[in-house]
Formats: sequence, structure tokens, C-alpha cells
Amino acid sequence: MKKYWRSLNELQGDLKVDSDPEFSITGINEDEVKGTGKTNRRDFLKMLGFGVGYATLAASCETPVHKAIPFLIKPDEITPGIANHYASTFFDGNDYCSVVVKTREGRPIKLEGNKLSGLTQGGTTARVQASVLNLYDSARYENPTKRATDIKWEDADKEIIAELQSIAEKGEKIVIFSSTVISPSTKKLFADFIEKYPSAQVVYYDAVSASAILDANQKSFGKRILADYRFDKAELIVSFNADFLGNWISPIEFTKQYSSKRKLEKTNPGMSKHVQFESTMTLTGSNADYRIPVKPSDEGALLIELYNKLAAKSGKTILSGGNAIVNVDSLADELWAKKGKSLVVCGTNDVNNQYIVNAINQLLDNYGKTIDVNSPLLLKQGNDEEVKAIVGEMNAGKVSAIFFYNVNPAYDYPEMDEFVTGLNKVGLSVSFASAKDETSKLTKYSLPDNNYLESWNDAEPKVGLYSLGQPTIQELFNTRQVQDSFLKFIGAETSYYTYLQKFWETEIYTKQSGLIDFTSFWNNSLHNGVFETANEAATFEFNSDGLADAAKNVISAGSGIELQIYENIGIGNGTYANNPWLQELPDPVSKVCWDNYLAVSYNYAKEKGLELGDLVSVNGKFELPVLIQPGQADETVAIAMGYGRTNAGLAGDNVGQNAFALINNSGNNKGYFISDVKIEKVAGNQKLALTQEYHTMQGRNIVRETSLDEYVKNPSSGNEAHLHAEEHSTTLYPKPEFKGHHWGMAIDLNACTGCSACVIACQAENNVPVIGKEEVINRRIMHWMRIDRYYSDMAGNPEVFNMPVMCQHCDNAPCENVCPVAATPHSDEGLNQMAYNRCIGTRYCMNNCPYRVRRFNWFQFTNNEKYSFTDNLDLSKMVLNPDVLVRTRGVVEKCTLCVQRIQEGKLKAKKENRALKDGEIQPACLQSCAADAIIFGDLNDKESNITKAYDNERNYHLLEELHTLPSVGYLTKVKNKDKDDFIA
Amino acid sequence: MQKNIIGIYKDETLIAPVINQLREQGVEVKDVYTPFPVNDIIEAMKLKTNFPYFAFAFGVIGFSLTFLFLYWTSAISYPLVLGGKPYLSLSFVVIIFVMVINVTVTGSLIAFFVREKKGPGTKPKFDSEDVNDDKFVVFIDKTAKMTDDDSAKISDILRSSGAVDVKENV
Amino acid sequence: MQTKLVYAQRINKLIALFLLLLIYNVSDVFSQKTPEDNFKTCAACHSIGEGRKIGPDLKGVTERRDEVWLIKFIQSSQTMVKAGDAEAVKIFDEYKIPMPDNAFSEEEVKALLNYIETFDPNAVVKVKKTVKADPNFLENEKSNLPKNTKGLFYLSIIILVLSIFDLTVTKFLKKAVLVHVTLIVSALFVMSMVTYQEAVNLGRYPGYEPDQPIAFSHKVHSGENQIDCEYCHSGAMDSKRSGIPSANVCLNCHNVIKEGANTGTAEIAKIHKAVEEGKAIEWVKVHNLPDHVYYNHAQHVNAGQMECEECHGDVENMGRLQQVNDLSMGWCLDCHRQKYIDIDNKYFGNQYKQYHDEIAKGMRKGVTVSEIGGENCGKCHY
Amino acid sequence: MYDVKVRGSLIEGNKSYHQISEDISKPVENKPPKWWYIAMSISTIMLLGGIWAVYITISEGIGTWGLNNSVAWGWGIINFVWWIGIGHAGTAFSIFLLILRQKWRTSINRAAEAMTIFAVLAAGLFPMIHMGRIWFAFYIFPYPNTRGPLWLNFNSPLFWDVVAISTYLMVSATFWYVGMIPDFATIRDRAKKTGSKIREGIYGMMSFGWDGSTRTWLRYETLAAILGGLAAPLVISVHSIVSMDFATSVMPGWHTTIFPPYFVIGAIFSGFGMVLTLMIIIRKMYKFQEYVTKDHINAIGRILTFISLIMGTAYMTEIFIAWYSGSEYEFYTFFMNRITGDYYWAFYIMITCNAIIPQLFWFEKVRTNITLVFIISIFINIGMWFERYVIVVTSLTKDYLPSAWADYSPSYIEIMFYLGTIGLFLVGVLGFFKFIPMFAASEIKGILRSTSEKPVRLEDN
Repeated sequence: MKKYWRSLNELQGDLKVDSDPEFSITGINEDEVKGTGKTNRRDFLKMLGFGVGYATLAASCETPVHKAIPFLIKPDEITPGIANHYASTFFDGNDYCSVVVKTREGRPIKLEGNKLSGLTQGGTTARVQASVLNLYDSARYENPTKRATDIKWEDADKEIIAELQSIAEKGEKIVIFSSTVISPSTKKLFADFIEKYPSAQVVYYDAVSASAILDANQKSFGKRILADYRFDKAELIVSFNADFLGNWISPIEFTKQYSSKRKLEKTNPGMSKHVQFESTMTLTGSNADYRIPVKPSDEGALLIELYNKLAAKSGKTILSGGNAIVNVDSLADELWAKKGKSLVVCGTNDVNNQYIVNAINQLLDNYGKTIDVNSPLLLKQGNDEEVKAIVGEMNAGKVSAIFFYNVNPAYDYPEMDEFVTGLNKVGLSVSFASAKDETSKLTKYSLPDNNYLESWNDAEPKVGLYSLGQPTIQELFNTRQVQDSFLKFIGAETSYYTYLQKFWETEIYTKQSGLIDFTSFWNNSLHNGVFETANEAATFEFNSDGLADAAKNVISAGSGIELQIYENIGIGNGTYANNPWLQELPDPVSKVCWDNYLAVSYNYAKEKGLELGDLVSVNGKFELPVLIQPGQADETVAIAMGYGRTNAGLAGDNVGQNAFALINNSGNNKGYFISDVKIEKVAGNQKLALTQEYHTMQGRNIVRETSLDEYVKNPSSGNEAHLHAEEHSTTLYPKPEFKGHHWGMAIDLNACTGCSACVIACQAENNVPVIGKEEVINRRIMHWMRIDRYYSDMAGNPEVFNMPVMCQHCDNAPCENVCPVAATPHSDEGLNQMAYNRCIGTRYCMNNCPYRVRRFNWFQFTNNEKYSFTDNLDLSKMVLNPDVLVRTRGVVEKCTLCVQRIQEGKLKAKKENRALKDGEIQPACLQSCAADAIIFGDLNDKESNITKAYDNERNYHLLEELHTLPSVGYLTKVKNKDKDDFIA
Repeated sequence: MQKNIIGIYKDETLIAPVINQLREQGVEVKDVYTPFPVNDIIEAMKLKTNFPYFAFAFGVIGFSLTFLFLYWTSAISYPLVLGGKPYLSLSFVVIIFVMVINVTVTGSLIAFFVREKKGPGTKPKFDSEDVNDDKFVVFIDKTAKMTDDDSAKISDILRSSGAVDVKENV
Repeated sequence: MQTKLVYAQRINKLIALFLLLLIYNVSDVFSQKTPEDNFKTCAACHSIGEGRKIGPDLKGVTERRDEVWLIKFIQSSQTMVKAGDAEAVKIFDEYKIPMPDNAFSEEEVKALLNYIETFDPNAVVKVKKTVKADPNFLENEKSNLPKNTKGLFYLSIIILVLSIFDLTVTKFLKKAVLVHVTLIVSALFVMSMVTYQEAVNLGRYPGYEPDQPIAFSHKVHSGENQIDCEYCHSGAMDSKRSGIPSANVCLNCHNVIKEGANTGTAEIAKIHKAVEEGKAIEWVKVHNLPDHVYYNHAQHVNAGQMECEECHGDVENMGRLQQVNDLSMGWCLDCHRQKYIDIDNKYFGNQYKQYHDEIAKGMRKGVTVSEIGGENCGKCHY
Repeated sequence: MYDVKVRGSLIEGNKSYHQISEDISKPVENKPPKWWYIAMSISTIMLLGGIWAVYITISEGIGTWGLNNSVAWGWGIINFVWWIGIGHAGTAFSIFLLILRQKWRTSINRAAEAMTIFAVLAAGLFPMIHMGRIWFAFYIFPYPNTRGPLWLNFNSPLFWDVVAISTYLMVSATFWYVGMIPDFATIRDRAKKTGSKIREGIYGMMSFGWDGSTRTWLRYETLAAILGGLAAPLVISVHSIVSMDFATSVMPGWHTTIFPPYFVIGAIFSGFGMVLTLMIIIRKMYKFQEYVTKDHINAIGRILTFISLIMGTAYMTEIFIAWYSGSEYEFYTFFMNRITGDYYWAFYIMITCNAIIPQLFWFEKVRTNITLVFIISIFINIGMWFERYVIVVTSLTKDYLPSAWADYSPSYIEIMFYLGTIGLFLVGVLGFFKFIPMFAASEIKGILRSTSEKPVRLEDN
């Protein structure tokens, strides 16, 4: 700790160059003493606040000297020891989330969902949760550089502006190569830039492109928009290869909507039905009621088939080229029956398919009902054609200046080699990457951007829905946020902060009428983080002229083995490759971490004689280990993108292989699947880091499920074992009673999608160490909360069950009995406590825990070179939660139900002299859950939701026949599925 | 200086009769040193020990101490709820059982060595004459009132009973 | 921004508070009520002829303003400001810091004004002279260091060796094996006891009183000047940490008081220096709990309604701050087992029905902390 | 009265009392033979290897072992139980036979008890080193402290282990030592004759000033009886307690009531196995055929036949109950993960070595063929090790939630550690060969008259 503070004092020297008094870090000045000075929570030296630096000489018997360094000037809103929360906005060019940043002594340590946001409604994803660690990423650029040598900001600005002007005079092309920008003010700023340098052009580039959807909408409505889908209004969801719960466009929003429709209340039970056509098993597919594995190339024909069936019903003209790989008659009937209450989505980046999908939705007249074209999403704006054109021009030497904002094409552009050669032809190339990446290595200048937690920002993820991002910490390094750089380039004197305020004053403040002066409007939106306005309805005319051609041009009958390149939950498109938390997050479906792999179908593996981990070469490009993925369509294979980074940093470098290299860029839109893949078995077998090696329930009723109509008949169907256990529960000892609280948790298996946000949230909240691939292979992963995934069978197309498992806090805990030193007794509030400092590490409790939720510190994972992921570097240690002890080697640890939050909540209530409200205390997992699948509360409070959940017939306890009396309940999974599959 | 008469034998079976014979003469054999315990001799000498009672006492002490300690620690001093069991749980039986044995053994041992006044490095009261090898020694006090011919008679009895050697006034 | 305003107001409040405190700690002089004594109150902010301090220089104030106005203003400046008296508002805007109300009668004020009018600078000097410096004002009369038992240990070693030697070789004490044995046994006993004590005290530092970067005396501040603990350690009520006052808190007072009775300007200057250089003051932490212990001041001071003294001892009479208790787990638990919680806190309203009933029936006086789980590991270790 | 016809003669070669003292004191008084030095150096090397493994474990962490989150106990506990089992023979042997007044114990119990001591020492190491934070091992003792005071969880079988095993070590050590005192006296006296001062000094010190006074003998006998009477239930309780480490837990395959008797028998079984191995070595190496006669071996052989039958029954019972109980978890453990499954080989090694091979002892020929007996005794030791392996590993690798199932294989550190303890044991035993009379001379003399056909020869020639 001490060292860390010192290092920041040293840092202070470098940071003095920051002239902006608002961000001044040079202690305080006279008027601040008098209290009239500007205060700013972002003042870092002050942040260094009451960080009790330990210069401890523990070894000797001398009294160790602990320094207590108080604030120099204590900002009003900071009380050492109490967390501050600031609403902010997360957007990385891919996912959007409105967040609340929890800071301690000025350090952001945790992100929580912002309940006030109409879009994300407090939900988060694993990536959002983990993004706080990127702030403390050791791979971040610490200074602006020119050709990899440090340079002063002033000089850099001078040089670049000079070059820009000369280029602009010559009228040569300047390109801003940017990821999707949803910040209206930044867009304005770009406009200003173009105004200054007319030859400039902004190109939006998405590594994971939805360009086809935009184009399709262009065709169908004449507007290049991205409609907002309403899964909460659809009773029948048919998804073609769209992983809308995991990665597709706006997963948090969709998960919220989806799960709201999957929850069952006893009065009028009803839930949506979800049909998924896809080649590889995605998170969404694993949650579908019906999942039909199809080859990517069959999709077009299938869509036409479905369209024709529906067209027949509505008397529209039939399209040519349909063929029934799957019999969709009954699906069509059902859709037709659910007219206006159904939703068909497609994730394939192919304009024809998308066009037909639009047509289908049009037939079902879902527009305006389950598809909101009126206030569309702005989360994907990339235009593949433009990008291709630009890369072409670059190679043709037509581009003389290029700025990379939040993109890494040198890594994720399909023909990256061509791109690189093109880039070398560009005279002035600037990258704003805040951390090491492949592109910034090649550019002339690297002007590192701030982390989003250090920057001001605004966002408009959806038309009419605005949100603000505010800095929660002073820049850790000598970085400058992009917008400020552009302001410098256009010669503006203002800081982006003022620019932003001015923009909001003129553009957005006018949109509302509630608040009379801007300051209060600003403070209000800053406080809430979001601001929503109603926007006037526009008319949309569906234009079906192109349909026939579309049907003709649809890709059909692909040949040979087809390869699907998909995005996985943790790493996504590779931006987070250097985030150890996400690297170690097991994929929700395959349970593999620290690697990508070639997913093959069971039959394919059988005929080719492939075993788990066998190395194969893919198109001769690279070699990958094989994973046999149940549910993988035959004759197809799949690889996750985002791996194989070469300049990411400690954790991310050379993990897996880069699948972007395989993307088909021949068409107008990037094709994320390719045909005729050559797969040859090569020598060797590479062990995959699996966190679960046995995939079926062995016929044990661990996850209990029933079907909707069964449930309607009998609410406790599928849960008979619970009744049985209740009847036969007998004990020698009196049933434990709890005078005060009795904390309990319930998990709705029907709502849970297995997205794993809770896993990372738990890791962030409880300082859970990252242990690296080797130790994961040794089955020593430290996650306090794991998500068990079971297949109904290992071959063919199994059903998938997700089950979050954490410490069950049994009232008859087997682990408590066996600890010789009583390191894990039961609390008076029903918690199974773990006193780390008492534990001597006999590991008896681990053996005796039937749920296997106890974790042992096999090595010293802190301050240990060998595990230099999170808890070794001073920088990354800043993310640690000061309220939770960092465990030492040789002790057992486990889920505490976030006891620190419980205590905090109780204390709050006591201080305010009031009773505890139900739902006031939220464990990290619950807080992060986008599906609201987790319920927590006081079982002694008869009104609480948890008690209601326990009274629910669906409630049961894991392994309850052992009579461990867990305090964690599970609600049975209900599938909306008929006895006889209505799809062949 | 206390005088003694010792008879040295090679055959333990001869000794028991001698002891009785001497007793008839009103002479009490003080002790017999043998390389291994010989029950006949013990009986002949009419020796008794109340050792077992000590052992029992120790057992009782062990039991009560252990029980009280367990009860006090886990129900009074710092009660902890462990696995939903009552503070005073049946499983204490195990520890009590073992501790009883522990205390008894330790106690008996100490008692033995104290009673015997034996310990590391203590000198044997009577050694030589290969009593720890293959000789058996009958040991008789030569009391003050014992005249020389008394002792002579005793020696005769010893010799006649088959002692390989008889020594006086050692 | 909004926060600025809040901040400014807070500072002003603090300073006002400080001034009030000054008044209280000179309250003893109210008995005589000589204008000279009364002026001590004013002297905190005003000088006569030595230029502006927090408040304006009072030299010739009686000429500047008319008496009636002055009387009103001195008695309660803020009421006038609120009333919107032009003069008052002007002054307030100039000096920002509100002048606290004074419980002076008109006569006293008149006398005071008279005193100001006929003021002889040397008088003040005299006042200063009366305060005499105490060179060892930091020393505490009582030390809580554990007894040093090492001597005893060595002694018993010697006894042990001697008696064994005598028993085996010299045989100085004839036929006295019992004596030897008793000596040996007792020596061993003493040694083991000492060892045990030493072992127990490992990592505990009762009586720890390190030198601080600034020769700060709690005796002077919270003892003589009766400054409330939470004025400086403001965190105690709502945070886990009571907090060490930041420099600006010190400055609230030491802006004005640049010279102390014992150390003169030397020590106080350090604060100003720190502030000017923007270097935080590195105090040495006195009360250290192990990392694996979670202690929350708010829980004890606010919810538990404890007095600071109960753990920190008689700080009011400490020069250099000293750790009184050993802060061992046992020490915590002793308290948890005896102390009654504030069962009337509404938080407990809907729980612990049994206890409520028993109290109602008079079966119990109160509920101890341990009875609501104060002995649970999870209360302090997570 | 003892019937030579039934048991056969226990001391051959028509010894005289003096001859016995001579024979038994010889190894102590003479230089040890060459093979002794070789054996000693080998076992020392093993011991050093073990020490190194322990060093690595403590400095790096338990992670250097092959364990994981699901299989938190591996070789550590297997070997612990194995050693404890062996450690049971000695005391069980001498005590039960003492109580049953079996005279043939006399020439074996000394060695058996020595074995006990070293085995228990070796066993004790495992749970210690096995701890994650051995430097806090003292937490496991209920000593008054300033943490509240915070005591222990007296329900934990591990604490029972601590109490039981330390008591057991104490009792068997005293039993052993008390038994040796008269023989030390013998050696002391002989040393006095031959005039080797050092030996006289040392053994004089150790013999506690023993003179064969009949009074002392009486009390001595009584003490022996008491110790024996107490140690007998102790022996049973100790291994029952060890078995409760498993039996009181919820793991399938562990949570059974049969464990205590099953473990005790198993312990005695392995113990007798090791006794055989050891006695045969002594017999061969020190030419003690006259004291350890074929009839001794024969007697042990008979017992082993019986015990191995019990073992077999126990295995059968377990498997039957696993099926009969209808608990799917128990069923899986036994039928899918022991009889079949990844660890079937361990299971079958166990069955073969413990239940089948010893059945050869039905044949007199086998029982009296020393080489065969030796080999079988080795098999028994192996079999018993695998029994523990099966119990620990199979139950932990695949328990309740398939998601948490994980396989286990030891790391070389664990193996080194195990060999190290074997080294420790051997060093101890060899030391015993050299410095301590290998038979209870006084007791042998005591039974000489009653157990040999010929009358005792009183004259030396």
C-alpha cells in the first residue's frame, strides 16, 4: 500500500503539466484554504486521502509504524471510510450501460447498474462489471508518444495541427476512423472538426458489425436505422442466429425485457416462447425453449420458406428459392396466431436475410408493436462498405491523415495485412487508444485517451434517451480525453467539459420543460446520469420492392464445413483481452476460459476421431484445440473472436488465435461465417482450462424443470422431490431459530440466463484473485460464485440448464461441524461465517461441503510475481475493496452473502433510527443481475420478497435430501415447451 | 551397618518352599531378586498391592475434569453455533473417553515411579549377582537380635534348599 | 458549482463554531465581567491597531460607527445582516465569516467600547506574558506499557541452573532434594508464565505513544480548550474511520491562532508550511488494528452511543497521544458481553420480539451486544 | 497350562536363562553388521528427500500437491491413515495377546511396539504438513488465550484425532519403555562386567535403577496389566476416531456406520502384515530363528486368514448397503466409481491384496513357508494402502454435484514426502535394532520353563 501511495506522489510531479486548474493536482491554493476555492473530487492528491499506508516492519517485534495521511483539504462530499456513488455512462463502441460508480477514498472500485436508466434499468454485463479493472490496467499508455518516444502534449498538438492545416490546404483526405459514436456532443465536435478541415471524413467502423441491419432498414424504410426490439412485448420470439441475451446490439436491455417475460407469477401464469435457429450453441440458444441447429448457409432459404408460409396466409406473393431444411409449418401457424405479439430477429450480417426478416415482421405487423422504429437504437452505426472504401483509398495513397478513435483495425479488420500496408502509406496517423493495442503500435502519434472513468462524456444510446458520464478520478497517467484533443486540433480554447455543458445547454436542455434553469437541469441529469425525452412519432412505409432480388441473392447451399465466428461473453470483440477477470470468466456455455477453441459437433468429432483439446489447423492459418460442443450443427464449426491479441498486455497477449483473420470481407457486409473450411488434425493436444469437466446431471434432480402447461396444471410440478424432502425431514436436534434477521437468497432458474455478470460482480466486490490458466486447469478457480451448466445429453442437440451456485449458508452446515479450530461458525443471522485469520487450512470443510463452494488459497495469490494478474501490481491493487480482507495463502474462503454490504445496510438503518427496508441490502451478484433472477432478504420478515419466494411452490433447495437446511433456494425452471415438439 | 544374608539360586522353583520354611523358623525373607517375575515367590511372600485403586481414582479425576472443561468452554465461556448442534453435544463422549485413559495412564505411571522411588539415573538398591541375568537371590535382614548361630541356621537352610551360594554379612 | 457554495458555507460554519468554543472556554471570566476579559473573546478575530485579522481592526471603531449600531451588531451581527442592514451586509460580504452573537448586556458593550477606545497596546503584551510555556507539555504522567518481566525471566533461569547444578554436582544443600525440586519447579513455572505473557503481547502495543511530526497535545486542545472530539475527528459519527483532521480543519482555528503557549509559532507553522507546499502531514497512527479486523466507529459511537474515552482512555489529559488499551479481541468481547445495546433504536423495532417482551416484563434490564450476535466472527472479520 | 502340542514350541534350541540374555544383548553390544549400514544410509537418503519435499510444501504452499477444490485431501490423508493403521499392530498385538494371556506374544511384542512408535510418528507428520498454515498449528490446542477466549470446535473429528493420537503415542511409548526397563538393567549389569563405562552409564540411566526386587515385579506386573487394560480400548477408539474423519462427513462412500469396526480391523490387519514383514527380516538378519519360530509365523498367519475374511465381508457389506440403501449418490460412488469407472484398478488391487491373497494362509504349507509369507505380508501392506486410496480419492473426485467433479493425481512432491516418511520409519526401526534389545528377555525367561518341551537348562557350558 505504502509503495503505491508513494508512486502516486511521484506521479504528481509529472501531472503538474496539466494546466487546467479544474484538474489541478498541485495540492491547494490560498483561496481554497478560505473555502472559496474550487473544490473538485477529482483532485488526486486529496484522493490519497486517508489511505492508511502500511510501512509495517511486521517481521521484527518492534512496533510497526503505520502512517496515517489525512487529506490536505478534505472535499466536502468525501468522508474517509464511506463510499461515494457517481452516476456515469459506460460505452465502449459496442455495449452501452448506464452505471453508478462506487468510489472509496476517491478510487473507483465497483460499478453498479443505474436503476434510473430506462434502457438498462440497473442491469449490467460481465464486461461492464469488469471494465473498472481496465482503469488500473498496467498496459495503459502513460504518456503521449510519437513513434514510441514520449512527447509533450503541446508539441504533439503543435505538430499535428501544422500537418493538418497543410493537408487541409492541399485538400487531401483526412479520416476519423472511429467506432460507433453515440455521444451527441462528440458528433458535434466531429462536425466542427470537419468544418475546420473540410477534407475530413468520419468513418464508423464496428468490429462486430450490424451494418446489414442498417442497410436492410435503409431498403425497407429508407432510413438507415437500428430498430429497438421489444422482447417484453413479444409472446413468440423467433431468433435466427441472434445472440440477443449475450452480445447482440443491446444485451442488457434485451435481457431485462426477455426475463420480464419469462418470470412466472402464480396468478395468470404465462411466458414468452422462444425459438432459436443457430449453428453453434450461444447463450441465447441455451435459453431457448426450442433450439434448432442449422447451417449458416441454410438460414436464407429457411427465412424464405418461413416468409412464403406466412405470405400464403396473408395472400402476398411467394418468393422463389425457399426450401424446407426444417419443417416450419407449425412455426408459421403459431407466428400467424401471434400476429403483432411475435418477434423475428436475425443476427446474420447479411442484408438479404435481414431484408426478408423485415418483410416477415411486416407480414406479422410487428412494426410499432414489438419493434420500435420510432425511437431507434444508435448503438451500431458502422458501415462496412465505407470502411472498405477507405481502406482501399489508404492503399491507393489517397488518405494523408487518419485518426483512430476506439478502434483497433490492425487487429480486427478482416484483411488486416492490407489495412496495415495501407496505414503505412498514410502520412499522419494518430491513435487515441488509451491502452496498448495493435493499431497504436503502428501509428505515428499515440495520444492516449482517458479511461471513461476519468472523462466527461455524454451518450444517446437510443433516440431521445441521453445519459452523462462524469469523471470519478483524476487521470492516473499523463493522458487526455479524445474530445479535448479534437478541441485542440480545431484550435478551441475551451475544455471539453465546458464544451459539453454548452452543448447540453443549447441542444438538450431545450428538450425539457421541468427544470427552469440549466444548472439545476445539469446537476439533476448529472446526478441521475440519464435524461429521457419523448420524441415525436415518425411515419414508416415498408417498401417490399427489393424482396424478390433479395430472395435471389440470398446465400444458400453453402458447401463443405462451415465456420461461424462468434463473440463470446467475456472477451467480446477483443477490447477486453487484457482484462484478467474476463479472461478467467468461464464461457457460460462451454465453461472454457483463457482460450478460444474450435467448437465441433459431436458427430463430426466422432467421425474424425477428435478428442477434447486435440490440435487442428484451420484453413492452414492457425492451430486451435478442439472442443466438442453439444448442439453444434453438423458440418459446422465455430471459433470465438477476440483472442490472439499480440499487443494487449500481460494477461491478453497470445491467448488463443485471432479469428477476425477468417472473416469473409468479399461482400458489402462482413460475413461472419465462411464455407469450405479446411480442418486438419495436427499432432499434439492442448489442455483447455475447463471449470467444469462433467456436463450432465447424471440423472440427479439438481436443476428441476417442468413445462409451462404442466406448471399451470400443478404449480409444484417437477418439484415433487421438495415436498418429499419436507415430509421426511426429521432431526435429532431442535430446528435452529434466529431471533433477529435470517438472511436468505432465492434464485429464479427461469429468469437466469447464465450471463455471468454476477460472477464478475462478485469477484470485483470480494477481491477474488485471478489465478491464471495453469491453476484453472488444476481445477483451483477461486470464483466464489460459479454458474453450473448442465446438458440434457452430450450428443446431438441437448437442452441446457444454468444454475448459479454459491455458498448455500446451510443452517446445518456440514462444513461447520468439522473445522477443528471453529473458524467457520454460524452467525445469529443465519450466515455461515468464515474467519480467515482463524483458519489453519485443514481443508476438511472443503471436503465436507456437498456443494463444493469453498475455495482454498493454494498459493499466495497476492504480491506474487507468478500470479501477476490483479493483486500483484500496486496499480491493479487500487481496485481492491477496502471493506473486504485480501486472503493470504493457506486459508479457505467462500461466499459471505456480501456480509460487508449487510453490515453496511444495517448500520445505515441504525444511524437513521429506522427499520431495515426489504430489498435495501443488495449483494453484489443481485445488484449486477440484468435478469433480476436473484432475490435476497430477511426470512424472518414475513412481508419480504424472499419469504414470498420461499412460499412459492417452485422453490426448492439444492441437495435438500441431505438436510443441510440451506439458506439459498432455487425456483424450478419452466420451459414453454409442448410434449410433442412443434418443430420437426 | 546393617548386615544381611543372601542365598543365590539358579532355579526359581526352589525358592518358594524356602521362604515358607524360613517363615516357620520365624524368619521373614526381606526380598527376592529375580530376572523375571515369579508368581510362586510373590504368593509365598504374601505380597499385595493397592495399585488398581489409584488407577481408578485417576480415571474419575480425568473424567470429571475433561467434562467440566468441555462444558465450560463450549457452553459458557464462548458459545458458538456449529452446524446447528447444541452447545453441549453428544460427541464430547469421544474426547472424554480418550482423556480418561490419558489421565489414568499418566497418573499410574507417576504413581509407580514415585512409589518405587525410581527415575532416570537412580542407583539400584541391590545389584550384582546377575539378578538381571540368570540368578535368583533370596535376601534376608540380619536383625540385631539375631545371633550368629541363627544366621548360620538360616544359611544352612538356604544351602540345603539348593542355593548355589550363600553369603553372610554383606 | 453548487458544491463550492456548500463548501464555503461549511467553512464559515466551522469558524463560527470555533469562535463560540473560544467564548465557552473563557466562560470562567464572565464572573468578573471586566471589559478586558470580555475583549479576550473579541481578540480572537479582532485586533486594536494591529491590522485586520478575521474581523476588521477595531482601532477607532467608535469614531467610524455610532454606538447604538455597534451595540446591536456586537450582540447579534447576523440578525442585522438578515434584517438587511446595509452596513452589516457590506461588512459581512467583505469578511465572509459571520461574527457570533455575544451575550453582553448593553452596559458591558459600552464598557467594552470604552475599553477599546482607551486601549493601551502594552496591556495586551502583559496578557501574553502571563501565559508561561511548559517545556514537557507532551509528557503523560501515566504510562500503560506492560510490565517488563524479562528480569524475572533471567533470574529464574539462574535459579534453575544453580539448583540443578547443586542437585547433581556440588550438593551444597545436603538432603534437601525437596528444596531443589521446589526451586526448579517454581523457576520453570515463572519462566513459562513470562513466556506466555510475552507471547500474548506480541503485536499488541498498549502504552504505545509515538512522536508525531507536529508536537500536538490533546491536553491543550480537548482538555484545556474543551474542543469536542468530533470537531476534528468528524468521521466518527458516520464513517468506519473517525478520521484524522485534514489541514484545513486545523487551519479553521490556526489561521487565527498562529502562536501556542508551549511551542510558540514553531509547531503551528508546520501546518501552514504543509498547506503552502501542498504536502500532506504524515501523522503516525497510534491505534492500529490488524488488517483482518473490521472496526467501524459509526457503529460504536453513533449506533452504540459510546464515549470516545471508553476505548481511547482519558485523552483530555494526554500530551502525546497514547494507546491505553491493548485492543485485543478479548478486550473487545469483554465489552460486547457487558454493554447494553440501544434497544429502543427503531431498527430493532421489528426484531428480537422475545427480548422486547422480556424487557417489558422486567425480566431483563437490557440486551447485551453479544446477545444480538456480538460474538459472531462475521461481525468483525470479513 | 500351556500346551506345546497345540502352539508348537516358542523358544527352540533348549536355551538357558543366561543364553537368552546373551543372545538378546548381543546386537546391542556388538558392532552392527554391514547390511545395517547400507540399509541405514538408504533410508537416511529417503528421509532427506522427504524433508526437502516438506520444505517445498511449506515455503510454496499446498498448491505444490496434486490437490484441487474438490479433492482437498489426497495422499496426505491416505498415508496418514495407512501409517496409523500400521501403528496399531504393535500395541494391538502386545495388548490383546497380553489380555488373552497368549505366551507367544513375548518374542514379538517388543519389535511390534517399536514399529508402532515410529509408524505413529510418521503418521502424525501428515496432518501437520497437510495444513495450509502450519505456522498456526498451535491453534488446534485449547489453550487459554486473549481472543475471548476462543476455544475449539470439540465436535470436529480432527480435534478428536489430535487428542486420540497424542494419547495413543504417549501410552504406547510408555508401555514400550516400561517393558524395556528390566532388559536395560540386564545390559547395564553386563556392561559393568565387561567394563564399558559409556554403555553402563547410558543404560544405567535408562534402566531407572532397576533391581529385580519381587515387590517391584509385583507392582510392575500390575502396572503392565493396567496399561494393557487401558490401552486395549484406546487402540480400538483411536482408529475408530480416525475412521470418523470420514464417517461423520456427508461424502458418499464415507458416511457409513460400518467404518469404525471396519477401520479397526483394517488397522490390525495392516499392522500384523507389517509385523510379519519386520519379524521375518529380524529373524533372517539376526539369526533369531530360535526366538521367532515357524510357529510364531504360523500363529500370525492363522490370525491374518481370519482378519482378511472380515475385511472381505466388510467390503461386501459396504457394496451391498450402497445398493440396498437406495441412495443414488452412494450407489454411484460404489458401482460407477469404484467397481467400475476411472479408479476401478485401485479397487481391484485392494480386493485382491486384502481379501483374496491372504486366503492362501489356509494352507499350512504356505503359513510355514517363510518366503511366501514374507511376500504375502508385503502384498497386505500394499493392499491396505490402496484401501485408503479408494476410500479417499473415489469419494472426493465424484461426489454430489457433477459440475464440481474433478480428477486427482499426486504431484511428485507428495510422493517424495511419502517416501520420506518411509525413510523415517526405517531409520527408527534400524536404530531400534541397534540400540534396544529386540526381545523382552525377562518375559521370554518367564515363559521359558512352561513353553519348551525339554526342561530348562540351568548350567551354562
